[in-house]
Amino acid sequence: MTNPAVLSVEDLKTYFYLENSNIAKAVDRVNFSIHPGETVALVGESGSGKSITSLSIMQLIDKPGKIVNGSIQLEGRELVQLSNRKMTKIRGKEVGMIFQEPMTALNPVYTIGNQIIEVLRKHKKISKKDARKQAIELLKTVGFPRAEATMKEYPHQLSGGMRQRVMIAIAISCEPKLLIADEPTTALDVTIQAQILDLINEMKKKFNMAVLLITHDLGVVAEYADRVLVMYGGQIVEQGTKRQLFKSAKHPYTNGLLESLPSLDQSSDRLGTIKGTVPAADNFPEGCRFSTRCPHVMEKCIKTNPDILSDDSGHGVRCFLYEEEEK
Amino acid sequence: MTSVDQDTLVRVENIKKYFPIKGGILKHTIGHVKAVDDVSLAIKKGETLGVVGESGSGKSTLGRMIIRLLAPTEGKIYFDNQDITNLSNEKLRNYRRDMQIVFQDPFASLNSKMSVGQLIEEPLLIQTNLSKVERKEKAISMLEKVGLRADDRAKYPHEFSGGQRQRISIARALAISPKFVIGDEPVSALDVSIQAQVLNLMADLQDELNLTYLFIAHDLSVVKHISDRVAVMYLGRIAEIAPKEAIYDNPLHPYTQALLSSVPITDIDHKREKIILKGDLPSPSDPPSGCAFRTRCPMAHDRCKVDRPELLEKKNGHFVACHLYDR
Amino acid sequence: GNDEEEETTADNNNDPVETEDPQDNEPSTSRLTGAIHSAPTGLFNPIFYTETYENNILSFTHEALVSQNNNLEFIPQLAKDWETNEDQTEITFFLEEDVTWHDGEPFTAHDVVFTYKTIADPEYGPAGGVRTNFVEPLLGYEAYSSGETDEFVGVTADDDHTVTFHFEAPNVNPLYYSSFSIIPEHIFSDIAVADMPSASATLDPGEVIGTGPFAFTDMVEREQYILTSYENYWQGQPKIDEIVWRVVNHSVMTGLLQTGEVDFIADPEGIAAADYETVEGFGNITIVEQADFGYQLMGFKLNHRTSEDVENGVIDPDNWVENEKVADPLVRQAIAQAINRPGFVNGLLYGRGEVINSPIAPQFWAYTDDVNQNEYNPEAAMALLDEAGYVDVTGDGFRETPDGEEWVLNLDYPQGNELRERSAPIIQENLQEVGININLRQPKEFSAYAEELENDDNDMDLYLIGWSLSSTDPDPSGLWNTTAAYNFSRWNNPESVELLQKALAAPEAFEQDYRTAVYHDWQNLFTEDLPAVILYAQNKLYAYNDRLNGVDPLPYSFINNPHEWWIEE
Amino acid sequence: MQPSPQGATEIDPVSPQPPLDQNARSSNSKSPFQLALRRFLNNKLAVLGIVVLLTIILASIFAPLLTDLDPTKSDLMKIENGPSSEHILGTDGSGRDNFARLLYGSRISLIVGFSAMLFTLIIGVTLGSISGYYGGKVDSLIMRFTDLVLALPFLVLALTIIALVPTITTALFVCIIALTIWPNLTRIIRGTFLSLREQEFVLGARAIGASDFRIIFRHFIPNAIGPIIVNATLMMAQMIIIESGLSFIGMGIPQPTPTWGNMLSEAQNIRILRNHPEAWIPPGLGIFLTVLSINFIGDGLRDAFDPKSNKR
Amino acid sequence: MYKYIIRRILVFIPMLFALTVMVFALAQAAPGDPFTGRMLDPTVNPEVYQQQREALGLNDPYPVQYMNWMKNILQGDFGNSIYYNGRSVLELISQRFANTLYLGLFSLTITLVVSIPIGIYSAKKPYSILDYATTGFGFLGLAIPNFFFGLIAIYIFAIHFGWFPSQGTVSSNDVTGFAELIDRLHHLVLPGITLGLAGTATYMRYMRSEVLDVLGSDYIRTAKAKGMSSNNVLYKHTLRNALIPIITLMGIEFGVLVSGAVITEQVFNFPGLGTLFLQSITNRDYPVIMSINLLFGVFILVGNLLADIFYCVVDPRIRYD
Ligand SMILES: Nc1ncnc2c1ncn2[C@@H]1O[C@H](COP(=O)(O)OP(=O)(O)OP(=O)(O)O)[C@@H](O)[C@H]1O
Ligand SMILES: Nc1ncnc2c1ncn2[C@@H]1O[C@H](COP(=O)(O)OP(=O)(O)OP(=O)(O)O)[C@@H](O)[C@H]1O
Ligand SMILES: [Mg+2]
Ligand SMILES: [Mg+2]
Repeated sequence: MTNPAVLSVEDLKTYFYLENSNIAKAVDRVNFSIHPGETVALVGESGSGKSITSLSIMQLIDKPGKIVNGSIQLEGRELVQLSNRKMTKIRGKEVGMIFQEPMTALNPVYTIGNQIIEVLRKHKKISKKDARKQAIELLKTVGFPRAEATMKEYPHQLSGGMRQRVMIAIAISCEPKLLIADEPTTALDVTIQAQILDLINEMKKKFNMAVLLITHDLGVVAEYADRVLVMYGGQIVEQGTKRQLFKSAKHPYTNGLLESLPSLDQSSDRLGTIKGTVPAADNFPEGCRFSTRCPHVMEKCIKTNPDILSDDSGHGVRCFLYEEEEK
Repeated sequence: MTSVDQDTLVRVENIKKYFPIKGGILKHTIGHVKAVDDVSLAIKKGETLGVVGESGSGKSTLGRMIIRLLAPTEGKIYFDNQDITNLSNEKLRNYRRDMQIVFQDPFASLNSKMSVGQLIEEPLLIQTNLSKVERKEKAISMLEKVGLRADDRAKYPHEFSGGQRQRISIARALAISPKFVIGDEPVSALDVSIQAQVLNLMADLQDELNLTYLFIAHDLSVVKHISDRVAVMYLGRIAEIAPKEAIYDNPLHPYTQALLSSVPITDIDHKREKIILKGDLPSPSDPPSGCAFRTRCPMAHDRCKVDRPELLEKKNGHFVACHLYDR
Repeated sequence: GNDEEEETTADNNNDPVETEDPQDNEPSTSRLTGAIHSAPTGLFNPIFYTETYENNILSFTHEALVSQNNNLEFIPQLAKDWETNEDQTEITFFLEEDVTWHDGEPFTAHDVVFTYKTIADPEYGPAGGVRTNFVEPLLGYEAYSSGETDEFVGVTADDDHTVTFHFEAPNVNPLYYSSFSIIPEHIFSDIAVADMPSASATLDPGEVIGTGPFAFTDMVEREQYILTSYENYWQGQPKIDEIVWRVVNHSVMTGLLQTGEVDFIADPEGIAAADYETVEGFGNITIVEQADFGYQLMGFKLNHRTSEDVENGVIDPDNWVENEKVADPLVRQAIAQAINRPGFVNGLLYGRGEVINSPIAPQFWAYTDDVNQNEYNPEAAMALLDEAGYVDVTGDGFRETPDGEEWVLNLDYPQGNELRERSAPIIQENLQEVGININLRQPKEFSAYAEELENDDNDMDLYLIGWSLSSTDPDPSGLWNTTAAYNFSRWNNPESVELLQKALAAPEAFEQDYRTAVYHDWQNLFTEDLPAVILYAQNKLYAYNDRLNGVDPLPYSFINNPHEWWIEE
Repeated sequence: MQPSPQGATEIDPVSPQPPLDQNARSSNSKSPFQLALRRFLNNKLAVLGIVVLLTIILASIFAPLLTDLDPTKSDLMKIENGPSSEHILGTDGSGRDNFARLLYGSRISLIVGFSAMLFTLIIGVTLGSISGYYGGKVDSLIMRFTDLVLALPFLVLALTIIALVPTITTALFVCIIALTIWPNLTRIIRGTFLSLREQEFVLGARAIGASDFRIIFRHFIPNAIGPIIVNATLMMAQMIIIESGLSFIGMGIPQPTPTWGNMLSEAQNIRILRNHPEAWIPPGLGIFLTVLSINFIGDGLRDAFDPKSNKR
Repeated sequence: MYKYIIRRILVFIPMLFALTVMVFALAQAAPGDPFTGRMLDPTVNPEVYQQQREALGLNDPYPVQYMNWMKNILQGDFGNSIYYNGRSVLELISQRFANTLYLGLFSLTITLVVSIPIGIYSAKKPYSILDYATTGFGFLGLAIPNFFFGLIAIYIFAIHFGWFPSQGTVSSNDVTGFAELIDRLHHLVLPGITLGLAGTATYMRYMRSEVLDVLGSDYIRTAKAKGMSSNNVLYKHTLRNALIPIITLMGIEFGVLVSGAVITEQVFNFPGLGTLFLQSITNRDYPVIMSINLLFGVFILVGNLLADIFYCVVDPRIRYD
């Protein structure tokens, strides 16, 4: 991976200033980068800050949220502080995005065609006719054999999987450098999930995109990602290649997750568990975010939050256990 | 499957549930959603039958019919060798102590206006003659059994996380010591680490209280983890039913095979050949003729269009409804 | 689009004055604006209209053979002279000869005959006409109106300009019966009586034809009614070109008067007494104050009809049931004396009214004030009650009947007249002060109340009502004769019946002095026997902008000789 | 699987970590109603509404202490007088004390508003819950009837009925209003019930064998009470406005009963409007403040019961 | 969708029938008739009225009266007003109908033109000064009785300043063409605003919350992620969705508008259906009362029908079959 990163996120902090004057540190000191043709998976439980990270990249954080710190560079261009007008030229064009809920992510009152043509015309400045042609092509690409007819249909006339295909068509319509897929298959059945993920993979190859795949399903990570970022409590607690993660996970949280997963291939009587629940974003423990649930918790974990430390292979972990080890 | 079997707790024969579709100018019935279409199965005492299938395949409807929350359109339901198909609501009330259900959505399945104590005591109040003090004691013991604390009694559902609520649901369902519990996707809405907690809890309680489970899920690994036998549903029918080892190691039905291969697994060394199904689940109001799966089946042949395959025993306890195995 | 609209406007207005561009209204058009607070129902036909608002238009457009002057004497209008025969069974009118209808046709005696014949027509009542009392005493009315004959002999034309009215019996007041407004025969003769109310000649401006100084030429229905001077008016062309009636909510009337958007406010309501000072303060407004032909009263239900009679619509004094509660005349007088009538006039009416005692309008020659006054005097009232045996024996502050039984009088009153509604609770207070227990009922919606008053098989003891009277003759029998439908008190006094008959009996009654004397006797009887307490007579307050000149209101109408009105800019 | 007696205890007890909901952080837990109350009390406008409304209610209750004058007693010597030491707001066209009428009028206006609301509520809850709970034929019957009544504009229907009765008393007035305006509330309650019917917790209650009665009273009503209270509150404000409107056109509660509407209808005349602001501003302000504060309270309640809504 | 519309119309017919029965029953339940109030004219012989009652069939049994009434209505004859001396009800109504329609349309236009943009703006900038002002106005508009607002408006703008006429619909019949239009609009200003006040407040609040709701929805996030400009997001994606519930609201608010018109017309002496109705109520003029009730009823039903149809036109999710 010698080519420069498509996206590099440095020290990103996105906080929510709540009404009761609490601060929800939804994303806190997050660093990562993605290279062309690479699928990076962002995994973590609900509320760990995955979506906020992706929306921060898109500069779509609304009040009361705010990017308080950090830099997000898309091919070297700084996105934080970019004016909204300039951002509209990047969204949809250089970064495409797919959301979790296919049922609600498309505007119910406009036809599929309208919603695809719209984005094509906005970014490509082409005639309506050409846009229509391209839209039909796109629909065919994502697997609509009757693309012409589909153009005239409304979202509610399509099944969840089909809508997600439309979302993909929209996201890749301008051949973006980066595709962010925020839990694209969570709401879908497994057989449809397989179709969609394969499609994303195919598109990634076709356009040599970088893909940020957000999911909480470790199986999906194992099958589709190249590299993995594990998030917990707004922070990345472990990152590395897929192999590093699944074969030699270091962080107690990652380990806990892997153990708690019922598996298809091996039978086990009992699942491993992580005790307790994910703390709320405005009520993180003072020290290590995982300290309240960690089986290996130490005194200093409660007071101080460890930094993420990477080894030479790029396998990083945010845990004092390994700090000790290295020393 | 008609013989009286002392080991069998629940038996359904040829049950169907057709929901009328109202339409036309006068809002008359213009068709039916065949949510469950001719299903027969039996559940032995103490065993866990897992039911998997895509969304809309009729899993919940089947479950709800078995405990008579829904009246079947056709067919018979036996509980403890008693025919409960046509019992009035009054008479059913006596059976309700023996069968319970835990729902998917931990937020919608508890009345948010009742305290946890009230919620758990409500079935006791209705089904038993226990005194107030006894009910309270029972509620406390149930809370402790599911891993909550006695003083949680005074709290309200909104004060708990999803996993904890699901525990409350379980405590409520088990308070009157039922023999049979249906879990209608009880862990689908939970994060993996929490899901593991609930799965373990359910398994432990089954052992402790000698429960019989019908466990509905769409996640094959979860079903595999908890079940003794597994039924695979497709469009209101059972495609295949067998002990779990048989299903997972040697699936016979092409649909089961595709389903299994679609599940992403965490084993990154093990590359499987995926069977990606074409298209979506057809509408249960207008299922394909013959074999319901034929529209997506990679191995469909002419006969599948015409004949509806029967669910037949292929091997010991391994039933499958597919023309491939007719000979 | 514009061309078309201009064309239609031109079509509508064949009057040369109107074809001028409305944009540059030249000062030559003098226009006067009057305000009424409710719109006419739209029946601009003297023989069919029933609501007073039409009167404001018909007074300008239509005329009768005779009219009345300030002393309520009949004076010539379309008839320049008349004579009666010996026994007053006939009256012959000699008509003005150069009168023309608004459409230029000459006015003749045949129009007069036609008008009366129409009112007597069998179809007249079913078509909605209510003015049959003008033709009832005429010769041959019964036969004609019942359809027995189609020859009407009650009014005959001797020649084009002479017309004679024939009465069934000697008539003391023939001029009254001949004072009805005349409608044009040449317009209506082809229209069946039943169709007259819906005929264009009844409804539509420009089509309504009279002989008056102004023609009804235009309207914005429910908002504006426009009268234009008739240039060939027989008494000379009016000095004002146009009179506009505007329908204005009474809440803003005075405001518009002040801003000059409205020039005069006259019948039927005029301005409110409470507004007198305000309007006077405007400076440029003249207020004309004069007594009204009407009064408010509190009646005693002296008798009630039986349910059977009510059902059968019979008014038969023989079947009446006496109301013991108010049977004693002393009690009635006591009640009259306990009510602070001067207080009503000074308070509610702001002094713009009068306490009267008998039910004849003071403007009439027949009126007398020389009667039992029943002046406000609570002490005297209490003394009278004591005398009658109504004393408080239980000590609850309320008097009991001489038999010692509870004595509660039910007082009913209708909605619809603000002053009357205000007076009811005050009457209750006044009477309670002298120890009379009054059960003041909730006010009733007017027509429901009227029905109860009429079908009086109920427990009503006291009732409030107001009457407005005709200016033509003071005869009170329509309201107070024993068998009169409107005798809601069910007053049954043979002496009264006798007096009322005497006042109309020929030949003595041909002499007004004789009638005056009889009516004085009757009024005395009324105030003694007291079937009702006349509460007050309200004054009419007309207001007009000082730029309007030549105004000479009659006792009963603001509109008098409007062709002589003129505007000073 | 081996039965393991420790199975249950092995499960991690819930961490001492306080649970997710921030409201739960206080040591003693709060019922949903307490929570709603707290949210309500945190709403400044709603609290202001409560304070103002309470003041008005107290003033109406203690009217006899605040004035010795009888609101229906006329004084013919003092008609439409301006303010004086005896009549601080002057007198009306019958010489009645405006201040006394204002105080006693507030009683009638509030009672009319409240009881009309209550009566409407009774009709609405009964029909709405029957309709929403049982569905099917009963539902469509009730709903067709509701549609029918709704097919006439409220005021037109109310006026038509008012014209039917010869004498309007306060009680009758209340009934007429309630009998014409119930469909709106009925629909809302039915909707709430219908949506509750589909909720899983109701299925859950059925599964434990709860009776219809229990389901309605333990499960439906507590969950529907929020919207019901909110709508009832807002309805009361509407009733007060309606009373004044009907009084204005002379179809309300008849004089001499003092109501704010009756007092305001005297200001129909420009004379009063211009010369006697002390006669109409106070009842106008009374209506305005009452309605405003009830609306504040209603909105506060809505936010309290349904914190997600952003209706203002 | 056509099927849906046909079904709606089929449902509409029995409703209409029920409505006529209800209207008729209401009118018959009333005591008195137009003659009971009018008879108190001492110069008129009361027997005349008995004659007229008979002629009008007021003495027939109710079912006969109903059948006659219905028969006539089906032939387009709504009967004759009694108070208006037998003038055709249809004619009376049609004269005033246009006025009420103009008033209603004018006030609705003001309402929508004011409330929708303001509602949108305050949703776009929640908690801004304008938003607070909007909210304040919303509360105010709902708390002031409209007749009272009307009176004060007359006092200030018509009488004190003389800017607007306070009564009627036109200055005179002489004004034609464009000048007439201006004149009519001039007359509509005060009553229109008065009538629209409460509606404006309601729509504004509604619009604000709808727009806020929609702005928070997933597809808006999608539109933003597609790179659509803020204006496009607001006007294309948000507005149409936010307007859908407004259509339903308009269906409901129609009755409110009519009710408001009854009072507003009274204040401004505006010759519309409202004043006619009130007058007919006071005069017990059943043929008019019944016809107006029926007319309003049909209007509301048709209004709801149109709202439903329009609803299913703008919202493609609703495709009834
Ligand atoms: N609008 C908001 N206001 C306040 N807090 C917010 C808001 N949006 C998100 N958060 C907080 O940010 C945290 C991270 O949210 P995020 O949506 O990124 O989680 P996620 O990892 O995507 O979860 P999921 O798997 O459920 O989508 C949450 O815990 C939440 O408390
Ligand atoms: N009450 C009902 N009325 C009409 N149709 C219904 C009803 N309940 C369920 N259905 C239909 O029956 C079919 C089966 O539904 P069911 O809920 O049993 O599926 P499921 O397998 O449980 O799906 P999921 O995984 O989404 O829970 C679906 O097509 C659904 O739309
Ligand atoms: Mg997310
Ligand atoms: Mg289900």
